[in-house]
Amino acid sequence: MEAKTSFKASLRVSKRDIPALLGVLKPAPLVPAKERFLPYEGAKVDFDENLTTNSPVKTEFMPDGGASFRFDFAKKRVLPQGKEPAKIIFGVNPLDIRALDILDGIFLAKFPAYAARRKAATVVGAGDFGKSGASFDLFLHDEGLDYLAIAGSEKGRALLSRHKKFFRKGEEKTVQRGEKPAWDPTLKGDMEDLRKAVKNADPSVWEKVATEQLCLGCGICSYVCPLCYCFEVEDGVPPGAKAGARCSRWDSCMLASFTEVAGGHVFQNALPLRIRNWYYHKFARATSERGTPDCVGCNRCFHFCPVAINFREVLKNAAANPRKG
Amino acid sequence: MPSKKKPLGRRRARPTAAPKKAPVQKSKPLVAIYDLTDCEGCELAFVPVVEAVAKTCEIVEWRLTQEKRMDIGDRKIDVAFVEGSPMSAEDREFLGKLRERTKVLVALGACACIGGVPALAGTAEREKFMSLVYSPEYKPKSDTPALPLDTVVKVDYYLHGCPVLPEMAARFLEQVLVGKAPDKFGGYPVCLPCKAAGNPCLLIQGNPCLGPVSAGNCGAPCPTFGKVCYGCTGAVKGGNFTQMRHKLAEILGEEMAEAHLRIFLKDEKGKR
Amino acid sequence: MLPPIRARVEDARRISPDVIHLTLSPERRISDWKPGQFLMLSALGVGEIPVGFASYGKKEFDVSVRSVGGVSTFLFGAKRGDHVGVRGPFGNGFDVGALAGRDIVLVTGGCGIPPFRSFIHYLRLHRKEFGKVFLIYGARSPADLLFQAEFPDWEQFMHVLTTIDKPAEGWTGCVGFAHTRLADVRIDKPAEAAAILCGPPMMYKPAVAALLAMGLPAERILLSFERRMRCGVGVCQHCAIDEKYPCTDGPVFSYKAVLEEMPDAL
Amino acid sequence: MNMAGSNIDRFVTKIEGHGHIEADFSSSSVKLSIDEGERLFEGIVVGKRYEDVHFITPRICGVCPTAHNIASIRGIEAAFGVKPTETAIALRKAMLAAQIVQSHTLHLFFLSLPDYLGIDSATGLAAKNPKLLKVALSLKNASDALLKAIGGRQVHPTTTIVGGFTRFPTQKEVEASLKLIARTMKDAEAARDACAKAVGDFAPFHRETEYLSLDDYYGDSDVLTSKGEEFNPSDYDKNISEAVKLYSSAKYGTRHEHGFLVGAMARQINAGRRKQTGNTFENNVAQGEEIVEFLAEAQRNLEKAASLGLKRDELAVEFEPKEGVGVGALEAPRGTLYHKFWFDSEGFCTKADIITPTAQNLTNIEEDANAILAQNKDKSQAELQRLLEMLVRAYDPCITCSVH
Ligand SMILES: Cc1cc2nc3c(=O)[nH]c(=O)nc-3n(C[C@H](O)[C@H](O)[C@H](O)COP(=O)(O)OP(=O)(O)OC[C@H]3O[C@@H](n4cnc5c(N)ncnc54)[C@H](O)[C@@H]3O)c2cc1C
Ligand code: SF4
Ligand code: SF4
Ligand code: SF4
Repeated sequence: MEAKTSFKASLRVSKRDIPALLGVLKPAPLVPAKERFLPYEGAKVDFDENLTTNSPVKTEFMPDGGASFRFDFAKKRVLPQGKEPAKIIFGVNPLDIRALDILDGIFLAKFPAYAARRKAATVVGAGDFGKSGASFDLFLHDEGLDYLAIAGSEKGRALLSRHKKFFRKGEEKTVQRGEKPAWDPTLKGDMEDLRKAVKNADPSVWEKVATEQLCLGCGICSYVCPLCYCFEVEDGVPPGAKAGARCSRWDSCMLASFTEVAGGHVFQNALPLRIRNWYYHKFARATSERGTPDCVGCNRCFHFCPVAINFREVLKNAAANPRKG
Repeated sequence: MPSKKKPLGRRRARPTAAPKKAPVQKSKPLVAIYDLTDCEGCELAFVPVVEAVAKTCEIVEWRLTQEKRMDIGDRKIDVAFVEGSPMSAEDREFLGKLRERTKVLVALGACACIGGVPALAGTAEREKFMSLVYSPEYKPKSDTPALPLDTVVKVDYYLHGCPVLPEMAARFLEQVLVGKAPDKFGGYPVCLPCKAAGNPCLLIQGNPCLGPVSAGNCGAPCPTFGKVCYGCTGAVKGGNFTQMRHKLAEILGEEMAEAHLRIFLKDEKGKR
Repeated sequence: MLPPIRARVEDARRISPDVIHLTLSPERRISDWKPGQFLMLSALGVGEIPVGFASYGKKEFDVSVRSVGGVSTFLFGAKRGDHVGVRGPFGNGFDVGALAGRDIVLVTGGCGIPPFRSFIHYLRLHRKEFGKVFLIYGARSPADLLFQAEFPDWEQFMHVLTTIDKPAEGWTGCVGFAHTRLADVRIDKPAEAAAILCGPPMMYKPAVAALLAMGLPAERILLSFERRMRCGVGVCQHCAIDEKYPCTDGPVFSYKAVLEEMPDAL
Repeated sequence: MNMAGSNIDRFVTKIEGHGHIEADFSSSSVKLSIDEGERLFEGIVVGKRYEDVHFITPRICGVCPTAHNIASIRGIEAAFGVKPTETAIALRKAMLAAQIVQSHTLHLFFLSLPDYLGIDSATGLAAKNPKLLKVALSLKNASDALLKAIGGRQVHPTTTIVGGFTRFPTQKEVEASLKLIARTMKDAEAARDACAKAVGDFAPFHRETEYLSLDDYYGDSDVLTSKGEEFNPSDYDKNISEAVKLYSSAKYGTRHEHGFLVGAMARQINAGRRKQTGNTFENNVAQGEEIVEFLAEAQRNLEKAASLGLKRDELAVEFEPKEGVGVGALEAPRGTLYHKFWFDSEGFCTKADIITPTAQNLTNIEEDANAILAQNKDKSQAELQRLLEMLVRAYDPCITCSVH
């Protein structure tokens, strides 16, 4: 993957041909936006830029229950890291690609299993290239009836040359991917202001989410977020089996069990505290760690929240209500 | 001034507590499975589990598979699973005796954990229904509604589910057998596996899904297959029932919302 | 998450009704550790938990594990010759450089003592670098006071002040929570002294109050935080408090930093 | 155990649920008493919305939950006048067939066959005839997998709703299921042969009785009787009656004041595939044969569903709940099962009546038991006791079902 922001591209594929392309790709591609493709016949191929799927892209690289490493239970030995099966993830939206940039920064070095899954995957993005991050192998930039194919890595170029017949050569174009985060906090000012707003928000801001806005504490906003990556560790050994794996399970700071320690003490037992922690992680802790929030503005947390809590509104509210005294 | 003379706290020559080596266990742990009033679905779910761990333990009593009780002498049962609800004096007496000779007593399934579906008929309803279903002269065999086990004896672990999930039961049994204190179930809600499966949300579609307050150890088969969750795997730890009631009431109306919650769940106050 | 290094249990002793003391020798040498740092200790197929180093040295090291839940109960049954997994060292530990030359008060309770044992080992090797050292140690009952057999040895070069929560038969020492024994600590220049706390969550508030009252400065009251930890490398978010990760930024924080950066942590 | 001061013997039998036999050997009279606590499902569903009703009724029985689930759904559909799509019906039939295979397998290998083979338990089977145990497990696993693929879970299905399904299995899943069936077929045949061999010519008694079954197991037909009569299942209450017995928490089915038999043997007799010999032990042979028949039936229906295309828009038909009464009848593993519900205009259940196969069989079991005592006067009490226990088991009674 290439960190540059400016790319040259000349190959185009017609939207009409995408279903046929999907049919010949090997291994058979995973299409996160499948619902929008089905049935594969017909010319209507459309990637919704902001919200293509229920599942965020982390599902492929930090799956719920994915193995970190395998071990021989009887001999108490760690087994060598196996090879991950190759896969093509087709139609990843640009914001999820941006999320991948951040996830890579966090996990590639610390998490060999993540690195192995990343290495085995070919990421094909689609949508508005101007909003995309850098973590794509191939990007299909939406140009009306056609997609402009932008290769971001060797893997992407190889895919293009393997399926030449779908891509016709047009005039060469230079395209820019988004340099600055595409995320729009709806607040005036930058990420640093947002960080301060969350840090200094009055506790009543979080209480309001819990009581007036009826937050269920279900954690859906975490499961669907491409940048909620907290995990629980669980050893799995199927009964009677000799080998097992240490697995990482999804978790959410919205859950009471998240901060429970032995003996039953729960540090964040009250829901408003857990809500605060969710915002704190994304908009304060992450910003102070990396300079960008752990949010790409994909809107899933709002869209999939059963009581429709809009994080943008909550952030505005936080900025408007600094801690008193 | 390191004082050598006056000890500041009382010292005591200290034998390094506890025997150095635990006695080597020669025989396999003894496991028994019992049922009271219920549908026996949990026992069925248990068949593959038992098959998988059969080598590491000895099944000493399981009425469904044995005609005669095995004589285990006065050895204690290591792990006893009890499925179903006690409903009569006989059941209660049996449980009392079982408790005495059992090290770890496990409530298996919703009926044993919270009374299950049959507990929806409370004492008052039972009288009414009894005359509907049976004749006036009929004397019921049961003298209580379907009770959770822990109203009669102390229960060490609860394996929720209607029926209990084989994978969950297997993991549990495996853990007690290795000597690891088993997982506490109910740390995360059904919404977690539901979202991991990429499902659209039923609540948002206006259906009364109990996923947010129910333990997700079942792996969310129901929402994954488009059916609302009834919470048969028990309540999630710290579930937000107040808000769930509000949300349900929006969908079902207040009265029905309460009834819907009651089918499989005890709320945060332990009320069903 | 990197897989753990295999380590052999060289010695396993139960040192209280629910604590096991293990001596471990890893198959590959782990980096040098500082007192107050911790490692992730695991049993393959069972799970992984954070525990503090309970000794100070080179290759082999000790840990003490209290049996409280899944993994710890399993480890409580460990025997010599078993194999466990280790990952670490993690965290910042006690800043021994900054503590040099000062009087030091260690306050602990329950199963918080293991990291102090590591510090005491360090102290023995570098005794001249420090002033007076007090260990205040509270436990539920006399049987729960860990390392009692080593106290006479420790008392050669420091003060050991013990207390138990409730009166018990045969116990003639102090009764009360750990911080009450701070009254017995005699330090000449409290403003120059330092204190380190490691123990159950409820111990911190009263102990910090007492230390502040004694005149210790907030920046030299060090607190070792216990939080749920899964990865040890600042990713899993379980331990996070506001903008800090006890696993990488801590677990030892000065009270001043706590006030400034995580005011609600206690 | 002999109860003090009486000459009545009580013995417990290994069956699903809790029941025991009370035999007075001196006067050759036997009672089968059911001891399970009353669970009152017919009361519990009253006041529930229709979509909760078919989630609750499977909890009557963990051994045949699918049968209860589909029977309820069919009852509700009859009340509201709902006609599901062909695909949905095919899949329901496949589920029901898989349920019959699963239930028969469990009953035969865990409960009945050990009787004929002279061993005590399924664990005994493992020691004595591990090949047979393998057959049993293979059949159980296959039927579990089928039920899970279509119903979402192997016990207490969750995809089935009034009007159809919330989800169809994918073509891939159906293909996998079909392959699994093909692989399992020889085990089904082995099971059938094992049953026939085990029961052999074991015939300690003969007694004529009436056999009842639905012509079509899914219930789109009349109930046939071996006496040549026919009636519409929705008239079940005019044709069979249920009596409360003071010693039992289950009711006893009768017809023309006598017992009658439902289940595998009845189905085969009414379909003309089995002769009436009056020897109830043959029920176990019939069950063995049904394992093969219903596995093939599951296969046919899955093939049909696949050929219909498993289309999403055919998942479920739309309907409005309305006031009405409906009967859902079908052949559960142990015989004809009737669910009847009354609904108000908003779809809330106001009354329910459920008649399970085991309840229908209870009178016949007692009559058979008495016949055994009468026809085996030369046998010792211990032998008789054993025969009685075997008889009860041969019926494959499901006590949990009978006390619903
Ligand atoms: C920096 C640090 C140093 C520690 N040092 C020691 C020590 O030297 N000796 C000792 O006995 N204990 C120590 N603990 C506490 C020890 O980690 C817990 O007792 C242990 O994690 C309990 O795990 P379990 O599986 O036995 O318990 P369970 O109750 O089954 O816990 C469930 C899970 O929650 C997590 N968890 C529970 N309690 C804690 C906790 N207090 N801290 C972190 N995670 C927790 C664990 O990962 C555990 O797997 C330390 C904790 C921390 C954070
Ligand atoms: S919008 Fe919500 S779901 Fe999307 S990245 Fe931001 S916090 Fe996560
Ligand atoms: S469908 Fe139910 S379980 Fe799934 S996310 Fe929505 S509320 Fe949670
Ligand atoms: S989703 Fe709900 S109803 Fe379904 S199995 Fe899980 S807990 Fe039970």
